[in-house]
Amino acid sequence: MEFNAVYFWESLQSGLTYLPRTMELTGIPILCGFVFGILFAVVRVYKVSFFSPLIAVFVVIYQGLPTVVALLIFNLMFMANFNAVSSSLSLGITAAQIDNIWIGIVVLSLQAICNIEEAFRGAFYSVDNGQHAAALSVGLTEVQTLRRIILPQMLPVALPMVTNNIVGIIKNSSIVVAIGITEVLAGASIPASKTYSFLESYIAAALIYWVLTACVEYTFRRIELRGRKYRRQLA
Amino acid sequence: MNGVGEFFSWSRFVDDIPRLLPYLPVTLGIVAYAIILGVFLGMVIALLRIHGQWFFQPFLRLYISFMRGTPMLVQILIVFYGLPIVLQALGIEANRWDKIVFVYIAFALNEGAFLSEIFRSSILSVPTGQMEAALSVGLTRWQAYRRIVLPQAIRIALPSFGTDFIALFHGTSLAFLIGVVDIMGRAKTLGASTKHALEAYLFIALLFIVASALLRLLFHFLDRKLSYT
Amino acid sequence: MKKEFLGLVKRKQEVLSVCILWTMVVLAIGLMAGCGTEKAAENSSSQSTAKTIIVGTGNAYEPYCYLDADGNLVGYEYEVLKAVNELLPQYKFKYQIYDFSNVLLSLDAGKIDIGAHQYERNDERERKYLFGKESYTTYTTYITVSTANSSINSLDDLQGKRVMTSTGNNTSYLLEKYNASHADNPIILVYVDHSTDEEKSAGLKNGIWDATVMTKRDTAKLNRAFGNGQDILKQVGQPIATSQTYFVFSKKNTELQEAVDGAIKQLKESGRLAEISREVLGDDYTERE
Amino acid sequence: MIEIKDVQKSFNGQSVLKKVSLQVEDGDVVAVLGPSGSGKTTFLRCINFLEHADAGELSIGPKTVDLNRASKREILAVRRKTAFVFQNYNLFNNKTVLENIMEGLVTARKVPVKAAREKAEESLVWVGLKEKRDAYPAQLSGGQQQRVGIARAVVLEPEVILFDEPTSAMDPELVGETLEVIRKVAHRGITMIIVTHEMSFAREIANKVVFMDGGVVVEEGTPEEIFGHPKEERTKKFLSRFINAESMYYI
Repeated sequence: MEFNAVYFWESLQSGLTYLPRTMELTGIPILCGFVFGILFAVVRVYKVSFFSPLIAVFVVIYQGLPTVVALLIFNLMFMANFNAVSSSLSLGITAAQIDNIWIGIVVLSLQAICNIEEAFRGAFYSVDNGQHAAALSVGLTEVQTLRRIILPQMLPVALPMVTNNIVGIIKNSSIVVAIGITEVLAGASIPASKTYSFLESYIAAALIYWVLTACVEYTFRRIELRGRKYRRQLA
Repeated sequence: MNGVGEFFSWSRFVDDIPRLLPYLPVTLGIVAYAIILGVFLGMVIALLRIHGQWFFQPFLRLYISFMRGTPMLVQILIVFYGLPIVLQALGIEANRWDKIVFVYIAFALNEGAFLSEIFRSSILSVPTGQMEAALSVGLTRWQAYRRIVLPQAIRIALPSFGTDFIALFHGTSLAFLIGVVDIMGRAKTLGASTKHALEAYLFIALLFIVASALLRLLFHFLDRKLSYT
Repeated sequence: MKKEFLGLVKRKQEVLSVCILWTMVVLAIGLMAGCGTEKAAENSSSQSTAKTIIVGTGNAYEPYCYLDADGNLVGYEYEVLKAVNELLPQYKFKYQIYDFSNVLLSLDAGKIDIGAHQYERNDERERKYLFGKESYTTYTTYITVSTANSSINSLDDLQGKRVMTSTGNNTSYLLEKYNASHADNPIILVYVDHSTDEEKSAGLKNGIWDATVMTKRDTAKLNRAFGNGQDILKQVGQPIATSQTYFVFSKKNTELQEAVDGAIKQLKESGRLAEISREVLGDDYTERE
Repeated sequence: MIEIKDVQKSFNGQSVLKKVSLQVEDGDVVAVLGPSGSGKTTFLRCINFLEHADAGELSIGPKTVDLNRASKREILAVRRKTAFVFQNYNLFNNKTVLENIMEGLVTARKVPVKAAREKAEESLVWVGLKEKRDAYPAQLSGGQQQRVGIARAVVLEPEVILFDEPTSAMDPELVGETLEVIRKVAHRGITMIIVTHEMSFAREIANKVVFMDGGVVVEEGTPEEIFGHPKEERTKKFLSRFINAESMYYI
């Protein structure tokens, strides 16, 4: 077995054509993660009754679940039950009309929400208690305090963890091959199903992911540095 | 015809448990090898990153970046097929090694990269005064590291190490994709022979959730126990 | 008391570090041993003149190669190879289980000597691997759809429809070839590499996929398992492919291939192969369907 | 006798020490004074190789080492003859008070654990912290931490103890107890070099005072000479500012 550059190039091209799918598989979860993650973090920090413990339990359970297992279970449930549920709710959609990429998106979104919620909650607690009291003392409302004082201070703390989470989501998106969604990894191995040049395919896929995650890390480091500069100027 | 009845039954769930549990040691074995070799490798890399010659640095950074930036699944596959080629060049015939050995190596290499970053940042966060004080009472640099700096660094690294440990534990569930029969692989093969995988997957889900919660508790306990403030 | 305790703590630290050291040593030795076993086995058996042959097969394709309730490798492939090995005392077969997509790759990488996973011949494969000359199963595949589906009756009806298959299998090869000549309205191929039987039947029944391609006996297997006495899947039209399955070897290993072929021939002549098929597969699928 | 000759050190091209020399007789208590940035801390750190000097020589007893080109073994040998008391204490955070004091004895000097523990306990009585023996540094006040730091240095029975502004990181009300312990060390006849801002303390305890400014020794002499009749203009200016501040402090 030796490395074949032609096969590698083919795999790289094939993998790249599926890049939009990987983007879809990571972009939507990251978006959901930010929206609901921050919302849930606020709910937990302010100990909103009923919802707060509910979210806490959900996070512990869902974070305990490996992605593969979640995917396999969700997929099976979807295949077996979606039509029955859909017809009982008379939604008028059948399972066939839904691209199974959505199962991957749902699984990864829930994961992103849990991770980002935890990251932001940790960052919330890192902001000095006095900041909250001081903001209220000058007459800001609770919401104003959160938006104008707490959030700007916690963002720089949360950012490195959020970067890690985003990189994690990008990498995890490759696991959806287990339920037959074609994205970069599966895409890169398509030429290999004919030529049996899987090693070249895997290396090509690794390269695409590597560049993708490196870009994300670079971008966020720039944002982080800018944020820090801004903070120093303030201080 | 109800979908749920067809695909899930409690009796099968109960039947599956004794068939799955004997494969838990395979999963734990991967975790054990990865953690022990990973801690060793991570420590060496962290020390090299801090004290090593400049020409090491780009290679180490590249290695860490690759391990952190590419999916574990791809890394397993690359080690499985790529490592024998590399070793062949060194005159070692690795092709006939057991699959599980490659899984150990893949996870250890990955863990080494992640842990090296955790160790590095925690070593750097031990105040330099600690090293200086140790040198001033006559300890050698190595003694100072071993007795003063590292114990404090380990203490600082503990929470991140806990998170990483749980992630590793979850990561092992990918080994089945190359046909290793760990507990996940067993669930899949059970699915093939009994035609019902859902019950097995659910049991594994439950097992992982409980184990993760216990691990979290354990690290929380350790964190409090080892505190010297 | 306190002094004793402090001493103990000191000693404990030392004990701990010694323990860690030894664990590492033991693990390292274990790892080496793990790597070495295959070789060692090879050496010792070569002394008793039996050469170790590594067979790569699957673990989740019932009834051909799968793990039974106790986790042992069983199935048709295994039974046939066992019978073959009995006729070839110069070899000692050992089994490694892989995911289907990794079997041929492992043969390519030199990790195994024989690939056994119901392999059919095709041009691409023959370019890269050495196929046995004696088949040991017939493998006639049909388009398989949900019993509720009446619109699909032939290969051409599949145009624009979603067909479930997996990477690297012969069905994919044939359908890709079909698509190459019908580029205007190709069959949509959905590659699912790690699907379980549950997924297959649920996916077809609920219309996630419009069709797949499999043998009659596989269809019957799914109907038995999930149909509650009724058929949920049916097969339509002419066979997509009527072929045989062979063991696969690496290109240079003609000696092993000839030996195995000879043994299969003997098994066929003695009627033993048909017997195994009836025992494991439920009928004689060795010559025709 | 300890002799330090022509120590030079620069950071990023900026010269911090320009040929600083010092002679210390056995039993001497040397106070090093000077404005911040005068290089006195760097000088002290160079003696213990905590800072790598660009040039200079150090003799402790008959043995002389090059401060720039000392081998690892020579550095270790020097460190084992000296002890250092830090401005910010630097107690080992992961070790109890007793373990802090025992560390150098057991690990560096290879004193048997039992003997080391006895010595450490003795020194704890001596600095008045017997009841804190199993506490961790984080549980102590600054003054208490520094007293442990001093005990840690004293038990090693070094040829010289180097004090780097031992009280400057402390709350004012804790300074007294710490100086009291240093005074006790001095009365034992141990050779000491103290970098400090406590003028009246320096005057009381030292038998030799060195005034440094701008990386050079401006003036040295007995406390009477330096505090009573300083010759150099820079010394006078510095002292007058401090004496005023200190006397005000005592009002």
